[in-house]
Amino acid sequence: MRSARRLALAGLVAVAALPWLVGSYPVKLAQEILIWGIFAMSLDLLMGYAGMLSFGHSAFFGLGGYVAALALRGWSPSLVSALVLPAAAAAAAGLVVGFLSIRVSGVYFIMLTLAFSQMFYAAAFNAEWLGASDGLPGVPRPRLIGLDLDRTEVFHLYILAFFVLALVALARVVRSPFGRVLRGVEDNERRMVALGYAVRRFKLAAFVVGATIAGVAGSLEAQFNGYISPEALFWTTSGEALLMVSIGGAGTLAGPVLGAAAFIGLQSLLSSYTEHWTLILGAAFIGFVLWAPEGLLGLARREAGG
Amino acid sequence: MAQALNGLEYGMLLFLLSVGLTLIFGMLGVVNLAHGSFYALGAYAGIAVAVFTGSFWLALCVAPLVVAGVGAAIERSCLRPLYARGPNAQVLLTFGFIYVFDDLLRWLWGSHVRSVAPPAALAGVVALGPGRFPVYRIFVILFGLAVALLLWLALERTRLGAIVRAGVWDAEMAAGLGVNVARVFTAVFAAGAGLAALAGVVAVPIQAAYPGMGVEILVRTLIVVVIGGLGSLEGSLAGSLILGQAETFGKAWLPDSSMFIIYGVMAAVLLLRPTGLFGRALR
Amino acid sequence: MSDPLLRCHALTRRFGALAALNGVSLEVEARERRAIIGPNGAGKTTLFDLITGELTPSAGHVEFAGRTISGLPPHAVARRGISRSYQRTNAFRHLTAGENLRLAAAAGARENFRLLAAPPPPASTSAAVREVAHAVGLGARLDILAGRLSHGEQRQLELGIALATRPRLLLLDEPTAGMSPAETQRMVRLLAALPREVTCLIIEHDMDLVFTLADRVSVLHHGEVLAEGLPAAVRGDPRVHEVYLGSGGEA
Amino acid sequence: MGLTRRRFLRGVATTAAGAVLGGRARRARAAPAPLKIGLLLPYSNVYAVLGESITDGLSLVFERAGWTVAGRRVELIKEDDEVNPQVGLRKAKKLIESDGVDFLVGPVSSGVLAAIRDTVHQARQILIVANAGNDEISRDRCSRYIFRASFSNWQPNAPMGSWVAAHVAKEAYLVAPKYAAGFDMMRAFKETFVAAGGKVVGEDYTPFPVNEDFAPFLTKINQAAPKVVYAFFSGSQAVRFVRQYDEFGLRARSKLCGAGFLTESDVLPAQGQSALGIITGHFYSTLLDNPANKAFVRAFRAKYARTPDGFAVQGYDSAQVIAHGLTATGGDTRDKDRLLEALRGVEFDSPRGRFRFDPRTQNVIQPFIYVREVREVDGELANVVVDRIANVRDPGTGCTLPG
Repeated sequence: MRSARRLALAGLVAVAALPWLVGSYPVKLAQEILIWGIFAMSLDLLMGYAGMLSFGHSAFFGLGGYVAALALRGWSPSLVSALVLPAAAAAAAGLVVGFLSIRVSGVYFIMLTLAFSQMFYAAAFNAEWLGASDGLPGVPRPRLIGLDLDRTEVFHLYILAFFVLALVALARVVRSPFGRVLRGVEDNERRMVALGYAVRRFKLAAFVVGATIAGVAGSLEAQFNGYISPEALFWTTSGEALLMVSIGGAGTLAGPVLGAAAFIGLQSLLSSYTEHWTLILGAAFIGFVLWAPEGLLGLARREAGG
Repeated sequence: MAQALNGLEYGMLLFLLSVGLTLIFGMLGVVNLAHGSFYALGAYAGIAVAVFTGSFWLALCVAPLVVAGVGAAIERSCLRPLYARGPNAQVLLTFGFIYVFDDLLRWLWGSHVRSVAPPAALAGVVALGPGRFPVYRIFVILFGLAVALLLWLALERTRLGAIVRAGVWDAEMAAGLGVNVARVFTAVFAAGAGLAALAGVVAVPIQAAYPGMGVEILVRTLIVVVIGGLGSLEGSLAGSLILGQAETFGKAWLPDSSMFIIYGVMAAVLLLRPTGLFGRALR
Repeated sequence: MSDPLLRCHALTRRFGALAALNGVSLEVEARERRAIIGPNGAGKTTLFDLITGELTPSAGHVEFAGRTISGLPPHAVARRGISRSYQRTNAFRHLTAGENLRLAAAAGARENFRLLAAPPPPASTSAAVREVAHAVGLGARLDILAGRLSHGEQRQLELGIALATRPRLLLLDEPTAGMSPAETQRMVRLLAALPREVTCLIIEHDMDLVFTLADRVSVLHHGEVLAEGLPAAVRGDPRVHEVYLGSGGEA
Repeated sequence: MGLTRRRFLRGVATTAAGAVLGGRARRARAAPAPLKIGLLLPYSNVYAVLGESITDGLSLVFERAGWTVAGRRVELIKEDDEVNPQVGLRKAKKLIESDGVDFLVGPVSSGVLAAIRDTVHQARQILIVANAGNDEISRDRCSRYIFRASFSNWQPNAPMGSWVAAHVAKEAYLVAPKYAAGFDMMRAFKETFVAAGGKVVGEDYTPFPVNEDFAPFLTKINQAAPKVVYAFFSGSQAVRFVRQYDEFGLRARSKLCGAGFLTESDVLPAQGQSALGIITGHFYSTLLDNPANKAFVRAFRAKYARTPDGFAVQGYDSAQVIAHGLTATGGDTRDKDRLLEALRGVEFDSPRGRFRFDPRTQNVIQPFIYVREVREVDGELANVVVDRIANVRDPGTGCTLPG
């Protein structure tokens, strides 16, 4: 346990030092991995901890991105626009979508969440004031007291700060009594009900927390790219996050981050060498589902355990 | 009137596509996200056969068999080990196959859009009052109805059908009947894949084929199945017809919100009847 | 005695054309230990499902402590003080035995919604968990994953989970199902030692257990109450012999 | 394709070796640094065909030059944008920052172009747009670092508006997919069509990116019975629309006209006989009778064993822009202002005619918009030129480039 924490700390320091060690492109890849890591962790709260396989998580990612883009462009380049508003919007949407979706379970839950995210997509795609199919360009980064976020290393630390915040908060949540209840729901939902747990309320709370954090990730993505488009809302965006979670290891926090790194790494590096990188990715993913359901993290543990 | 016919034809195509998905779910409890890939594979295999032999009808027979074989292989090798692990693992597995098939199709046949003309006997239009309607689309409607009828007969009147129906209700019960459940699972999955391929071949003269076609139609197919109720033949038919009409009239009369309509219909159905129109509460 | 703790009033549950339960009325006094017996398919488990709200009755209703509970969602019924164990072990397989018990004990605790609360100490250090674990004989096995326990231990855990919610009414569905004679003996001792404050309704096939533990016995047959009374009286009832004891040989 | 990949891999190997053997590489600096060209195009997904076509056209130019331009060895670095703005942006950053490309060429999708525009502009990265036609890039979002060697959406459609009104009929029904390019193109057509006395009797925007069935729209068109249907579709949707249009028997009733992409060579074979008689406006046709085109078609056929399309010309011209610009600076890419000036001044014989940029927008001035009709030529379908409109330049409203 302690050694794991030490390892994580060392990793964080190394990531923080990246802008001073490597070129600007690897740094940006690292930033993207951190952002998608936050997104994947937020999905894992639903998927790995509460047993809710959502194909609609992209709705909150995209919503956070759009709200941040609108607020940063049109209102004020402040932390309120970059953090508070996107998180609040995603939480509110999560409450509504979650309330309606949690009434059903299993496959129907998957489909209903997917339908909701597609509705968000259709809405953005059809809205002229949201830039329709082309999305919203020219999203400025917020101004924080004396910090120039347009400088790569400052922005890097800014993203890292959010990442650490999300990680610490989620680590706290999953270890709290609430997190234990979620574990119980994931393990045996029917029994939890029989024991007297108002399971839907716990699931809804988890759904809203996940949505909120996804909204923050979406906001960071919009700031990172200076741009947000309807693709962020599309269901395959949720699918990619699901891949990340499964490849890395569901039901852990390090897993999704590892998965994000693997996915983005593969997508960015492999695709330079072969047009058939999706085949390799798909095959690798199938392999994980079949033979290593605990993901990369599970493999590492198995290795370490001998 | 003309639009209703359009909706019917589109609905029939959706039915051909969705019925396999719903059968697979009903029997195996698997939501096969790679179903669209079977559809695309069927379309390409159909084109290959049609071009090679010059016969659309032969393509309609051969391609589904080929794809059914692929389906059987996937079920045996990849899905079978996962039955014990619950639905999420299966959904994820079939999601992975989307990526694999998407790329394989491109590798085998390139990225160009391909198509074949409908057979000469079905070319042309017929006058219907003031409007005109393509003969081929009438064929699609009739073909869809015929498949629906055949499937219904097969499920209601044959021993295999009885087993499948029993399996839909309770796999353990089916096992109790002394049935080799594993073999039935493989057969049903193969049949579902073959039906998707059949839809692919039928669709080619109207829709053409390209590698991304499977993913594009997947979401609609899932919506049909969910509206109708997973695992139900009647539900799949009803869902297809509803969605066919909703989408056709939506496009024609409410083009600005046509993208919402199908999702709206689905959300409404699920909120009112959480297991779809013909679904059961179990699972 | 005052009003009964549990009153089932003309409970009926149909599945399609089949009536699994047909007009069953039943009253259980507080502190009573009632056994429900009957051949397979008599509707015993359906009766439990109707009491706990996992199924809704087609007709009739259930009263608990003087108030109607039919129509409440299952978790609300559980919060009223009804707990059940299952015929097939239904524990949290991937959690430790201790964690299983703590989840059960913590149902309804307010702190469950404190998302950022500090992580609780290990379950094995909790007094409530230790007490229940001791009562069901799992005191030394708290750190083992539930899925790794032996069959007998899993049945003990099943009982422990049901008990840990501190119920007023405990519904036990075949607590000794699939146990070896030795394990069964152990389970009988555990059940006999349960505090009298916990009213029990026990579905059981093991007649020795029934006659050792139960104050009264109800016999279900084809979804209806065939006979009810003291164990000795039921044992002597020729109808019961005919439908159950005579044909059975299950004990 | 394979060749460029291998070339690319060799390029990577040499750079890596250079990094390891730092000293020796520096001594060898006598030879100029390679000219790095980053291709940001779809190599998977629906538009992979266009990505390949553009790459092939571009490779042809450099192949002919022995992969050396103005003394610098040409190195292509291909990145797949997957037609996804997010991915495109990431790959663009990779090409700009990690590979340090001298020129960025691409993208196909207007969504990707909209996404990368600011990043490209801020990085002062020279981008040669090889397809995406968003009008805004020649209007209020133009940039002195962005040149467009393909077209703006306005360009093929505005001339068609007046041409259709004058030569076909004055009563048209418009159909296009519901996204930015569809709106751009229909707006341009309407502008000149209405000005020429035409009347729009109906207008439909179809779901995008996914639309399997055009039947509802075709039924509406059938009921409206317009003299002309003017459409823009591309890729799979072009095949579906044209086939279903014929299937519903509309070909005999309403003349189908449209933007050139409707019947480009990427979709024509799959459309088959259904495409016969369709009239489209485009900056190119394979059948153009000029020496540059003849040479281009011959070389392209010899190398790739297929007929080139407009997309190949876009790649071909993008490469020529780079080659001519670089020759003008003597191979220097360090002095950005000088290079930009040189690029603004390039002029050469393209297969489509005399190629030059509009200095106000840095968008190509189409030498001609050709009005083409699909006919059968030697047993093969082809876009036969029936008329042409000269010097079509985008209005460039809102673009404030000096010039």
